[in-house]
Amino acid sequence: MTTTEPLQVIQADGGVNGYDPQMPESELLHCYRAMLQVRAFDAICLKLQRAGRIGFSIPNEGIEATQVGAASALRKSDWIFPSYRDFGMALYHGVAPLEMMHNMFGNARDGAKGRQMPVHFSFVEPIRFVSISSPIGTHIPQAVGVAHAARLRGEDTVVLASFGDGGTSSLGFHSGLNFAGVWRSPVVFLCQNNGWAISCPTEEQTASDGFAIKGEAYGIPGVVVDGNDLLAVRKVTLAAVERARAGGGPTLIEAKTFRMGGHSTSDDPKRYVPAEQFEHWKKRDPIPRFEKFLQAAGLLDAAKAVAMNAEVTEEIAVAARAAEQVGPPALETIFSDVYAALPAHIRKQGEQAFDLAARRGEARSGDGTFPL
Amino acid sequence: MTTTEPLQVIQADGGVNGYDPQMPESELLHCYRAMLQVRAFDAICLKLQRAGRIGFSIPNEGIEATQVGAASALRKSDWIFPSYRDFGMALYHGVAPLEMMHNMFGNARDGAKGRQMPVHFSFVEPIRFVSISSPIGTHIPQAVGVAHAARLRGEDTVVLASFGDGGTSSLGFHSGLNFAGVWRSPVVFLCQNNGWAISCPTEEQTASDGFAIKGEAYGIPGVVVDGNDLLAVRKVTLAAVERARAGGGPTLIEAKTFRMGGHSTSDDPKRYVPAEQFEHWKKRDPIPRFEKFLQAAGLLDAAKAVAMNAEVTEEIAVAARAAEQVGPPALETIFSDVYAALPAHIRKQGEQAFDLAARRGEARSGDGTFPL
Amino acid sequence: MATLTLLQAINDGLRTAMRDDPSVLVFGEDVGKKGGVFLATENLQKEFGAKRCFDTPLSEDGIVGAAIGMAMNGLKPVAEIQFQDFIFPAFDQIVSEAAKLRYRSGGQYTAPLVIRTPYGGGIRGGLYHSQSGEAYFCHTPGLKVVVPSTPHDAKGLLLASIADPDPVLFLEPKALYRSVKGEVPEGSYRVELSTLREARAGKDVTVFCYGAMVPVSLKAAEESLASGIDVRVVDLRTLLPLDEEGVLEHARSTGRVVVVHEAPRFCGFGAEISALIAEHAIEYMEAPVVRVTGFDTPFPNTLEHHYLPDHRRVLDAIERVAHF
Amino acid sequence: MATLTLLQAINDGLRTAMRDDPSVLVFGEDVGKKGGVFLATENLQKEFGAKRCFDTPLSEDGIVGAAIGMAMNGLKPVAEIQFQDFIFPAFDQIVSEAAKLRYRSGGQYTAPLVIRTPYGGGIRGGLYHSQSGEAYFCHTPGLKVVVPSTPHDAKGLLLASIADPDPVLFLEPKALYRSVKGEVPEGSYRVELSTLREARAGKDVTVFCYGAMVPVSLKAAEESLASGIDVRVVDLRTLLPLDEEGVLEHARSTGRVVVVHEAPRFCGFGAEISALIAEHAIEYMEAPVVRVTGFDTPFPNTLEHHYLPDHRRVLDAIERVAHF
Ligand SMILES: Cc1ncc(C[n+]2csc(CCOP(=O)(O)OP(=O)(O)O)c2C)c(N)n1
Ligand SMILES: Cc1ncc(C[n+]2csc(CCOP(=O)(O)OP(=O)(O)O)c2C)c(N)n1
Ligand SMILES: [Mg+2]
Ligand SMILES: [Mg+2]
Repeated sequence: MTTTEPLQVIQADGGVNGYDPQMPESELLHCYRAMLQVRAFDAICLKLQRAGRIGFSIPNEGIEATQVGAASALRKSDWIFPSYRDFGMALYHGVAPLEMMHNMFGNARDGAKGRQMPVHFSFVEPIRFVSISSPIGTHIPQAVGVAHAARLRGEDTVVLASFGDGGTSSLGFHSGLNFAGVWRSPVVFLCQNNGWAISCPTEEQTASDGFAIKGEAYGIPGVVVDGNDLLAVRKVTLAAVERARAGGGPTLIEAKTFRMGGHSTSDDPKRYVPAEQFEHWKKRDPIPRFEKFLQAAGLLDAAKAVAMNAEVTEEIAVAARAAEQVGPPALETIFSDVYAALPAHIRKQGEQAFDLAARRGEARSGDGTFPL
Repeated sequence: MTTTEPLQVIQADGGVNGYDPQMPESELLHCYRAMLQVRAFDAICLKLQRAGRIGFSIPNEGIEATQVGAASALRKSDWIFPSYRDFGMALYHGVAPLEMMHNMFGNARDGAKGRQMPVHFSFVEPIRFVSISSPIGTHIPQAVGVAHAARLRGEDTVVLASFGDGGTSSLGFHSGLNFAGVWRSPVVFLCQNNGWAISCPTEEQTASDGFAIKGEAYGIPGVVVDGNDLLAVRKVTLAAVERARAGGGPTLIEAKTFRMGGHSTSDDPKRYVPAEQFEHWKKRDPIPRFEKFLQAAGLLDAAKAVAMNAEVTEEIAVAARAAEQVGPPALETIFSDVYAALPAHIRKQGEQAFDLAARRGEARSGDGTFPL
Repeated sequence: MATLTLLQAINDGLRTAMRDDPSVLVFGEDVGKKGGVFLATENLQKEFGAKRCFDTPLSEDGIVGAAIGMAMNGLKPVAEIQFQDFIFPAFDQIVSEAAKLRYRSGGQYTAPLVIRTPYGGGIRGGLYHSQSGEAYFCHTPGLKVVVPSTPHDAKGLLLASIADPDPVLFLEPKALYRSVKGEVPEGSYRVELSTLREARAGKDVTVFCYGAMVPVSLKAAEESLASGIDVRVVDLRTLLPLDEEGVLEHARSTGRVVVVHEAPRFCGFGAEISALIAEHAIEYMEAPVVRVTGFDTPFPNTLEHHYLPDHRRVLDAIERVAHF
Repeated sequence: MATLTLLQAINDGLRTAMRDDPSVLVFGEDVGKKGGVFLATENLQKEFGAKRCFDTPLSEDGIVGAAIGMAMNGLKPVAEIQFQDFIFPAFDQIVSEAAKLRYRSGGQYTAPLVIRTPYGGGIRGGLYHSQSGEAYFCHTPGLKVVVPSTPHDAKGLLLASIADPDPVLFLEPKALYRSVKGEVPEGSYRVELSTLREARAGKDVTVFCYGAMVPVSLKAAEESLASGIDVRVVDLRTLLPLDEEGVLEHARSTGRVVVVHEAPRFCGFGAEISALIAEHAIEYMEAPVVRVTGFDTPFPNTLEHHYLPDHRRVLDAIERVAHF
């Protein structure tokens, strides 16, 4: 029931041996563009972080094909429960880079109201990209709950839950996959095996023979795919999504890929990742690989690629500049959204905080009275 | 790496096809005796509970061969992390029924000082039978920790961790097996698949193809055995123990068996277990099955069986009467053993409790002053 | 109006909610065919089918995690945790997730679920079938914590909890499941959350309590009449968000306060009541604020009657603050 | 004596313990080659090898569960939880198991382990890299909870915790990791658990605090001199078991008390201090017992400087109780 050889579609020369990705050309280019966006977003965030203008970011270099390929298998009515290293899925589905930059700066326009660390996005439109949580694995049984609810209501929604190799050791992985197996929930579990959980290599994470096989413990088929091959990732995800939508139950996908950067902008991977690994995977960069396919298919040439890259980079740079101009969230955002309605004790604490800020001259115009 | 057909040794006619259990005759009879003890202990506890003389008990009928067969594979220097449905392991290793009865009555001689519910035994002699905890699964990573410590010290101790089919859904199962796989710890995991977790059948517990296969998720070999066949259980456990002792790492054993009684004396299984299941398993009772083997091997006859049964029943009945005579633990046992030394705030609470008991005339002689 | 036990009132509350709203689901370990180990969910599977009342695998983390997802996606999950002692595997889901989802998503996602669980001593359950863990949860902004003490409130608070837009931990005092009876209206009604109940009027001393300590406190109040002390008993009912102003008004009006709970004293819920008073009503106090609680030890088995506060311990405290 | 940061003092403490006692092990996520995400375990794997300092899978439940087993079997595990916010998957192992093992086994089995974890705000970590969860643990009999605030104490309390026969949760104020420096003796020494430290003498008001709130309180104390208020600052250091008598003596001697912590107020640790005073020293109080705490909300990110108590908020409270 479990595959062990990673599925590949795109060959060294960009050929696909006649495989039909079942996507219009514009879609294929859209995937390419989304990968470029991820990389540009990353690069700009790294610079912003190094310049001390944002506090933190999460590099995605090397993982773009997994994110975008998997996202491309979903409809807008489906749900994504992402990890913090998944925002290519949001970009693919059309979340504006500006929305994301608001989060990176934790500013007043951030959907999460500046409450979360950067990269902890939450979107409901154009697809449900569920509020990212730092604790690893907690989102997995939640994804199953969403899927089960959809099924009980007779909807054909599919839920994608994404996590890392490290995430498979979490409680949520165990309970989530077990419940999904018993309930035959319409969920696709995407394990992004990028070789490392911060500084811990997979052999410190588990003695299992890869990650796809972990599905056996839950009666869930496991599929291994080359995570740097966008079409392969799309293919297995689409199959899993269709199976789920048709009532066939969950699938566990292991996408074998590699984190070319550090765990985060606070991390120096050279301290622990052997240099050979970077060299090995550098040659397997998912973006040039997909470029080759597009070129072989006659959809892209060098000039178009350069232009598209320049365009997305500019869009993101503009977004960063715009987001940086937006001020911090209002003081009352500390106190709202704890509950649907504001309880008296929190209101009182808010009033005191506002008083103090006013005395200190830190209250901003418009904050005149505590508004909640 | 995982077996799927349950290993059996004892045939319908009591023959073993030339299999050598590698046990002296006295050992084989000792196993038989231990199974009789479990059943007698159970029967007496059920009566005591129905008469309101103890509060609670856990039936083991049907599981005796799993408990005793597995225990017989261990040395006295090994450790057992039992579930609450495992006390045959303690009896096999020579824990006196009287010690256990003290616990059933929660009296002053109970090793756990009357703090735990009945059946939550704790023994350090003659084998480490680790204090049973009610929360399911928490003991599994602890067992791995004990094993890892032994290995780090270069000792050849093996640890047996036992749990039910329901226990495989717990957090501790996931973390424990995963750590044991990575550390190649000398642990034997014994999953007693008795078909039910209270009222939940295994198909509500997991969609996996049995429980042994769950080892795959952790790089741990899984073995399935007929849990009602003492020699088969002993055989697979011995192999797993020897492998662990030799540094070969952990094994997951699934013993297929059946809980002939309720979950506990508070439970009526007829409310949810289909009658056919009782009938099916009744015919597979592990005690007559082992009797047949002993008879075929010329080690037992009907008279000897009756005598032995009478003897163990009498021993346990005597133990019950003796334990019932012992009074409750002293008041100060509420306050001791929270920490190695008694902190001031707990001492003060103890003093107040003693004052109150004294004023009520509830303090017992010898309790004259709060002694801690 | 029927006269029901607290357990029957909860069962009735669940049934009422399920009848009124098809999106209400009940699940947990053994809640289906068996109807729960205490029978709180008896006959629900029979009436509403296995799609609306069902057993789960033995994983509290999964139960609460899945409930959060269902709640996010428009259902009204009412999850049962078999004993409060076994809720800790779900602690992360409750404290890190359910309680923080609305906040961290800027209100984009919410998790209006109810977690029901029996808590407290009185059944000779020892360390792991007797605990009162309310303080662990009351320190968690975003969560609501409700504890009924009468059949009427049990049903009305449960229905209010199910209707509530926030995650609610509903703690059921198992000692009262079958030992208290009372009139319970038929059909749907709600007891508003975050409101106190004056269980007994009195002017000399206020006893704050909840759950199984309410009857204990009432008995102590009755007995203190003999010493001429007129005791008010206030059932807190909702511990979080607490009606702090209500608590302070009662405290100020009698100037003498006793707080009673089963849980260990240190950092227990009672500390918050004392602290509120020490901060906002100390000038009205004519006596120390005395806590009567479980001991700062795990919960014992054989000697649980010494561990659990009884009316005599409460009475001692009442007399101490009355005669200070 | 070397001058070390608090982080270096902890690293030094671990090294000292590992040198002195071969049964001491250090493990957790990323503690090996990387030396921990804050570098508290830097170079330990290099010096002591991968058998004594090693990485684990990403499972706090497994880390603590295995640590309990190792402790039962004669080793001295010092487990790291990467952030206190991520300790909740291990809550069951800590609260149900480590804390209760000695009691439930009648002393036959014990779990003398140490769990180190960075806690608190100040690094723009948002909801999940900033929390102060001490109250969750202080309500747990059987556990010890220690919080250092100076490099000297960090090392001495850590060594005492490792030597302790009971399970200890060692909370490290990450905001102080690199921001405070101090003299730290070389080699082994212990700061006795359950002892308070008068961080500043004063006779008008006592401020009780711990961890990162100690320097904040000291600064407020300095500034209140300007208004002629002489403030005593008491660093609690061990929250459980707390030196209750010591707390009460300080409270009685100044008659005015402020309690400061980062964690949310409701059912926070400060409530216990207030409650102790309300029960045992109310007649000495000349003012309300005022708590200065984090708000009863999750921990925000951009606005964390408003959330975290600073010296000005403490100063406000000092003035309020001084002039009551
Ligand atoms: C419960 C929990 N423990 C620890 C952490 C700290 N942490 C953040 S990311 C991470 C590694 C995750 O590795 P993996 O799942 O492989 O994802 P990747 O970063 O490689 O994408 C750790 C340990 C956490 N966020 N949550
Ligand atoms: C964490 C936890 N959740 C729930 C329970 C209540 N409970 C006690 S035994 C049990 C069923 C266990 O079934 P299984 O593991 O198959 O063991 P068996 O009783 O069949 O031997 C449950 C749900 C518990 N003890 N711990
Ligand atoms: Mg990874
Ligand atoms: Mg079972």
